[in-house]
Amino acid sequence: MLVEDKLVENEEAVYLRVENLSTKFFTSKGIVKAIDNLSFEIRKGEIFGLVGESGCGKSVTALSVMDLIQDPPGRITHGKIYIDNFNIIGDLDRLAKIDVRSETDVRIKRNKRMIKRHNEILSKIRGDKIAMIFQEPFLAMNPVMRIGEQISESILLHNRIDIANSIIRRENIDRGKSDSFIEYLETIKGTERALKEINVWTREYGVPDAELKIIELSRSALSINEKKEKMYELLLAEKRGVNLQAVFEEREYFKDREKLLELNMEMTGYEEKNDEVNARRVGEEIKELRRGMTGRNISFLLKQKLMKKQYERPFLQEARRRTLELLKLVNIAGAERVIDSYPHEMSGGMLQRAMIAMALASNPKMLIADEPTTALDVTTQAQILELIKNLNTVTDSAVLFITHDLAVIAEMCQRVGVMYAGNLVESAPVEIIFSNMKHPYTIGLMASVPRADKKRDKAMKLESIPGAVPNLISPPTGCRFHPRCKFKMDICSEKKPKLVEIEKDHKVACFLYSNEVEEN
Amino acid sequence: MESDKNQKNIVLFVTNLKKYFPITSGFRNKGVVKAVDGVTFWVREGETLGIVGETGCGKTTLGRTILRLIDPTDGEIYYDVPSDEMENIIKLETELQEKKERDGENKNDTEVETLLKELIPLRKKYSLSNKSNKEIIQKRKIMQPVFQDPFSSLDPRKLVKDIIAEPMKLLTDMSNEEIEKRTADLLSEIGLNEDHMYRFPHEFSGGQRQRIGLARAISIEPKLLVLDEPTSALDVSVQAQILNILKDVQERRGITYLFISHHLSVIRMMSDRVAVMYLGKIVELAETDRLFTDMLHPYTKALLSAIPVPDPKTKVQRVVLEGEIPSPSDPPKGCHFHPRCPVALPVCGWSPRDMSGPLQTMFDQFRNPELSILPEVNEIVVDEDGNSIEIKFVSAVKSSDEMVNIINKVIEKEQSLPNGVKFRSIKEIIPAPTGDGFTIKLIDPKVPHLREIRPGHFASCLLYDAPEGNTQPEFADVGKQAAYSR
Amino acid sequence: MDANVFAAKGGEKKRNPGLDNFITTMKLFVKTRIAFVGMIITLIYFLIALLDAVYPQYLGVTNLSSMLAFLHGQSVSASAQPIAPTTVGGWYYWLGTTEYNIPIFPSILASLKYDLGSSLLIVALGAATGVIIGTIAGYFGGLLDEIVMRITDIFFSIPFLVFAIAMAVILSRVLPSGSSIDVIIALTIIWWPIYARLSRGNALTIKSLKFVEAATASGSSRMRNVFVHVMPNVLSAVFVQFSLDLGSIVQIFAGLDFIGFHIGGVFFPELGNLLNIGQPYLAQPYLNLTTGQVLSSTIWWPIVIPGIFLLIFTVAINLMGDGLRDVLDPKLRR
Amino acid sequence: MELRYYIVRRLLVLIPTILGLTLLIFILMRSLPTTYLIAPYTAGAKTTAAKALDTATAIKLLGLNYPVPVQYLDYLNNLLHGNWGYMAAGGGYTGSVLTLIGLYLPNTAQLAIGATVLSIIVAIPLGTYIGARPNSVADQSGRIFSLFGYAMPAFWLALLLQIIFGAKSVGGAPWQIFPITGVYPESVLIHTPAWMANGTSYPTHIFILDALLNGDPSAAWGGFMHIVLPVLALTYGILAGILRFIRAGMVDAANQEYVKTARAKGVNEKLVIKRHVRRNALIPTITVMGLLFAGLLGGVVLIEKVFAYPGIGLLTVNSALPTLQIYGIAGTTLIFGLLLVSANLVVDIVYAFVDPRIRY
Repeated sequence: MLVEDKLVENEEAVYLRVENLSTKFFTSKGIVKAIDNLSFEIRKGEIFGLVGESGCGKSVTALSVMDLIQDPPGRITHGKIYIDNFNIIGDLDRLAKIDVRSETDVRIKRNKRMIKRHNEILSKIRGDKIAMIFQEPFLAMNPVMRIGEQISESILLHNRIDIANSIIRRENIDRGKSDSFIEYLETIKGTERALKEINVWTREYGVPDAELKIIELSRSALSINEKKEKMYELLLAEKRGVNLQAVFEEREYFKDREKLLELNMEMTGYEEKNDEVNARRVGEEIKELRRGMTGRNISFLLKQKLMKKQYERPFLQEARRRTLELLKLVNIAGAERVIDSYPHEMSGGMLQRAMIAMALASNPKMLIADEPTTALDVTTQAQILELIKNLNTVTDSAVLFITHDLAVIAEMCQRVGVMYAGNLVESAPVEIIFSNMKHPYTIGLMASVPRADKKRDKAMKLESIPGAVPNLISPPTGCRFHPRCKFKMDICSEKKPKLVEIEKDHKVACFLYSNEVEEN
Repeated sequence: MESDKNQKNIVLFVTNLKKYFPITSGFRNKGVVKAVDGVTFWVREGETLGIVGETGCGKTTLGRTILRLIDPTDGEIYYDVPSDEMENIIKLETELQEKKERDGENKNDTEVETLLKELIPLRKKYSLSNKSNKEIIQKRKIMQPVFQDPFSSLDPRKLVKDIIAEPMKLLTDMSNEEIEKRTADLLSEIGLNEDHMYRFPHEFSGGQRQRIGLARAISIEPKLLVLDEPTSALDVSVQAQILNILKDVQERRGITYLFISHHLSVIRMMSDRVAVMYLGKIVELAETDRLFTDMLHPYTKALLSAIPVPDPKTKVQRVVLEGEIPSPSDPPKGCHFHPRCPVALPVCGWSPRDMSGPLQTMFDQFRNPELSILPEVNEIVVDEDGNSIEIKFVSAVKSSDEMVNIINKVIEKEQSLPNGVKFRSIKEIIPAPTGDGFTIKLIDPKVPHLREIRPGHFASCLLYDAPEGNTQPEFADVGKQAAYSR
Repeated sequence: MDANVFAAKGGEKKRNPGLDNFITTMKLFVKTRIAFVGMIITLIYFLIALLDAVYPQYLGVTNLSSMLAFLHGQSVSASAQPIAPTTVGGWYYWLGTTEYNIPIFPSILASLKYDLGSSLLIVALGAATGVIIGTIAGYFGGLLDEIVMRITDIFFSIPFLVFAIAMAVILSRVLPSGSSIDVIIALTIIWWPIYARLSRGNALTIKSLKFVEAATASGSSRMRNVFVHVMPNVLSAVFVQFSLDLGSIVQIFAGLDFIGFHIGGVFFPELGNLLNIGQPYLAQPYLNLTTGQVLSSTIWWPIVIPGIFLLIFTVAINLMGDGLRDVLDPKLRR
Repeated sequence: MELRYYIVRRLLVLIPTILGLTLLIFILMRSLPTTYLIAPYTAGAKTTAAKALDTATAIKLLGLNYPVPVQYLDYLNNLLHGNWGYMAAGGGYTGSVLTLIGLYLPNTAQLAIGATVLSIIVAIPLGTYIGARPNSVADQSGRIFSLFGYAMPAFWLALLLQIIFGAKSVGGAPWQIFPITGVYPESVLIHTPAWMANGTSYPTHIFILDALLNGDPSAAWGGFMHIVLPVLALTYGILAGILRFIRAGMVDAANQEYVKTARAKGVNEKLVIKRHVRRNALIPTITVMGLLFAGLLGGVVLIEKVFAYPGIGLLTVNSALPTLQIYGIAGTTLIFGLLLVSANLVVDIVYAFVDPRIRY
């Protein structure tokens, strides 16, 4: 998919849009303005790179996009984050009133009920629509839980209805369905398509273990009727005598929960537009649905409490099978052994793959990678970068790739944003960033990177940016880069430059190129 | 070994250096970690030798052993030896080593004997490896370390003034005023000012702390600096500042650098010559640009091809290695890199434990149906020392010869497959007397040694050991597929 | 305090760095209010102990002998029953009396110097020996470390109080002196392993830090490393444990005295001793001697009041200890 | 290594510690003047008036004139053969130290195990609840509660409980129903039932159990009433200790990276706490159980003195004061040491079971 096509696509192709995002940390030494009025967007299937030195706020951006900021000490104070056109942080003032008396004395009045609802909605979106992988694999995996357990947990969070359906279909399978499938198979000419069909069909009817046998059967020279006979026998063998009633109840319960989530999201949308009338109407619907739910699912909830093990078994088996599939997808060697081992028994590279598998558990449309290869060796890093690129093309999920290494950016990303001290100073397609960069900081950064591909010249010195990364409790006034900038003008220390599009999809925030000022 | 006149004399010569760490769990120790496993190289005055390798390759241990912060298990470290003595030592030591390597088994003692007789007194006089702490302290004056983590390399309880002054106080007889004056000059040389003297380390940023660590190291005018990942913990812009300072200091003072890092871009920028290490051994050593464009060892090729390049237009033709780095406590036989090497030879070190997996898959009846007529495989016994693998069937075979033929045919088939080289290391098949299985004997692996393949370009790989009779090394073209020869 | 904030302050010239470090610690410490309150109360206790030890007559009740003389002044015969706390008859009786009409308030004040004094001595001696042994064992490792670990294992395998009783009772028969010295020695012998193990653990982590290796490379001998680089960094953790231990030692010291060690004799002014004297009375009702009317079902004050003073001290010193731990915790320092 | 190897290795490490323990006690004993060592044989449990030995023969009998190492081996041999020494006259106890320990250990075990189990049952749910809500009202009160528990001496708390809840001879309040001394209810003291002899109940020496076994529920209830106050006094200390460490464990675990990963997966708050934070928080708490149990055993000695509760704690106190029964002291110190060492072993095994990083 050429870069040009992507630019042309219309609005709804944007999967993540961040508008004027500000995140602050209230510490005993003062308020750290980690992110200051940040706006960017990522299109479907695109790998967007965010690069900058430590303390520039790129990791805080990653956490803010999924609202994982730990409160206390930090909070998102301003802005909107649209994931798949739904603003996940809704109306910030309803969540918590922040009363800033002085740099070190801040009072936060939190609305417990609203925050609980907000977290409920987010726990459905996180992992399902957007997932994240972290930098230190050994710290990011729970040391006392097996790898398989942690991945199954992620699967079971968002795919219960899907699993329940496949179990119910498998148990209720009858002769008609299997015969019609065999006839359908006969009509397909290409083996490639046949394999694909069988794969989809076995997934849908929850009999994936029989896939190999079915392929063999379809290739065998038996007559149609014999094939039908054998096929039905195969399917009967797959049945596991699951308590259907229980699975049915579970599915209903989770369907209600799904409906509840949609209503909640709708209500947040209305509240944001402070359209009180609709908000109250949806509020009523929610109350009434909740009353209905307790009535309908009381037997299920009771049984689930008492016979937890027996209820969970069919789901756990299915989750385990999907976990093995995921581990093979990220080509981990010896998946059977890895699924039952603990994080400390594996190497950094393998653990990072397991984390990627965990992130892909419920096929999210967007993946945030926060410096995934910084802690790895060069050869392992190459393998992981290769993996992420392949997964992006295979699953067509967008990637927000965060790193401090310009070389990795050139290797991986299609569009790039350069951050400095909480601001986005430049963003453009990757070729333009490396060939025709505009912002002084990007130029300085590019020049201070030692090159492994250039001929060595003993006397040659790296052009280095003087000074150090500023402290964000009392950031420099105006453009935050002015104390270290060679091209500093007077206006730079008074006003803050606006991020302006000077060329096709090439934005810069610097008074050298436009004198638009950003007011907040 | 070219030793023409215009070259500066050799300051540091390390030969056959080994450092093994015992693994102790409870009371009995279970084997040894071979962190540094026989390393030989030398460094000329004012030169920067880069040492690069991935985690666990032993580069940090090598640095600490040379600085004698830890005691070496074997091998010699010659440092700051008068140039004529040094020439003689290098000649003798390399001759001794070649003698030992060539005729490993039938070591004719007489030659080795004479060499040793000459070397023992020299070693006692100059080599640092078995010197007591007191004697080593004299040498500390002229070799100093610079460490990676800015936050743990300065004592949090001491003032910057005392931190920088410590080496001067202990190793020189300068008066306090002289020390204070020198500390002030050093601080301005590294870009800080005098008031910083009265501060605690926690009041400085990472970059400033590395400068203080550098000031401490160069305070006593050392001839050699061992820099262990000096800029890995720093941001790109701060790293550029530190690297520039390091270059200025080298130009001004002519200090020799041993620059250890896993960042290949930093290595290429800083070093005159580069040594690549893998699992405790130097696999390749050459002049920097020659190594980056004309590498000989397959691992170097894979390592350099794995580096991402900060230029989207360069499409790197990547050699992606499978598997993980083996654990240094139990390295593979022969050449340590053979299990992952894309161009391995049968003689490279294939041992029974590498073969048990592939043999298992060989008997898979989907893969080789012709083997299904043999009885089912009951057990595969690996005998590492005997260099053989015994395969036992569930029941006896009708005729042993027929079994051997079938197996030989299958092995030929396996050998033709892409990574079938393992099967080419099989010497012979011996049917078991009881007829219910057979033993596979492997050819004895050879151990590669660091050879000067081209002037100034060393590599330790059996491809270049001119295998019997075949003068033109099979894989000579690895150098030509230069990744970056644009 | 970040570097460029410092630059903005224009870096004053010579000033006493140690003092500056102490001021920042105090500033941080004051911020945690309850810890500060804890410190104030602890200081008051030590002040009283000091005053009484230095100017015994000032508080009216001097040491042991004068206390008895004071009693002799009064009729020392076994009084009918302890008098409840009253405001009658001067401040001596504000907190009532215990057996033999010994006034509780002055005896508590007099006993602080023995309780605090001896526990300070025990913890200081224990810490000194423990830190030296532990740091050296941790830094040099090998056989020495193994031996120290085995010895501390053995000391840790006996519960504190049981070990204290055994040591005290045997030492009192072995050592000639006989008086309270043997309990102090017994507790010191028990206490040093705690500091040995604490400083060994810290020494192990500090030994691996690079500045110790840099010191070795600068020519500093291993022994110098221990005292110049490793020990100062171990002391911050030890200091926190020191303040917490003061609280526990006072409890054990009072406990030993309570079960009847009578370290300084029956009338020795020590909190545990006061509790021991008061114990029989808690089951007796408090009667109005003339009318025989039951005023309260139990004579509680000889037990409760000395106990409260002990409790306040241990709570205060624990608050101070926790506050110090947060302040001295390196992560917070940065 | 497998859990089995780990346990075997822990047992092997135990042997030098136990040997060291006996050596330490032996050194303490032998540093005493010999008069104390021979006291039982000259005037005490091992003699009748006729057989009282004079000093010289007693020393030869006990082998005190052999070289010290031989004496140590002799001491070990005696320990293994059940001869832990005898009580001297005038100590209120007679007979061999081991039989006395055998009689009184169950009572002490009753107290110690009761307090430990009670504190674990209360502390773990309470600790996790508090740990999950840092700086909430529950957290503040929890911290004050555990601060006082940590700072309050156990014996003084026992005295307080006696004052507040103890049965008073006259004019007691309605809730003051608990007896403040001894183990046995009056009914048993007036006429000793068949299953009682020389001061303890049979067959298990645990009074409440024996009363139930022998079908006397009212006596069992009386026995239970006797142990309520001592167990409460002991529990507060160890409960405060566990609470303090669980809370610290929870707060520390909540800041770890894998909690952020869990939230990023979409796990809701309740499950994050239950599945991820609590599991990792319990691990450091288990390591500290050994230390807290040591404090508990120390407290038992004082509690038994306050409640005149006939356990090995009271035996220790009465062997130390007023007159020194050296074999009593040596025996009780050894049994307390063995109790603590086995408790530490149990803690190690539970720790290896809970934290997989130890086993593999």
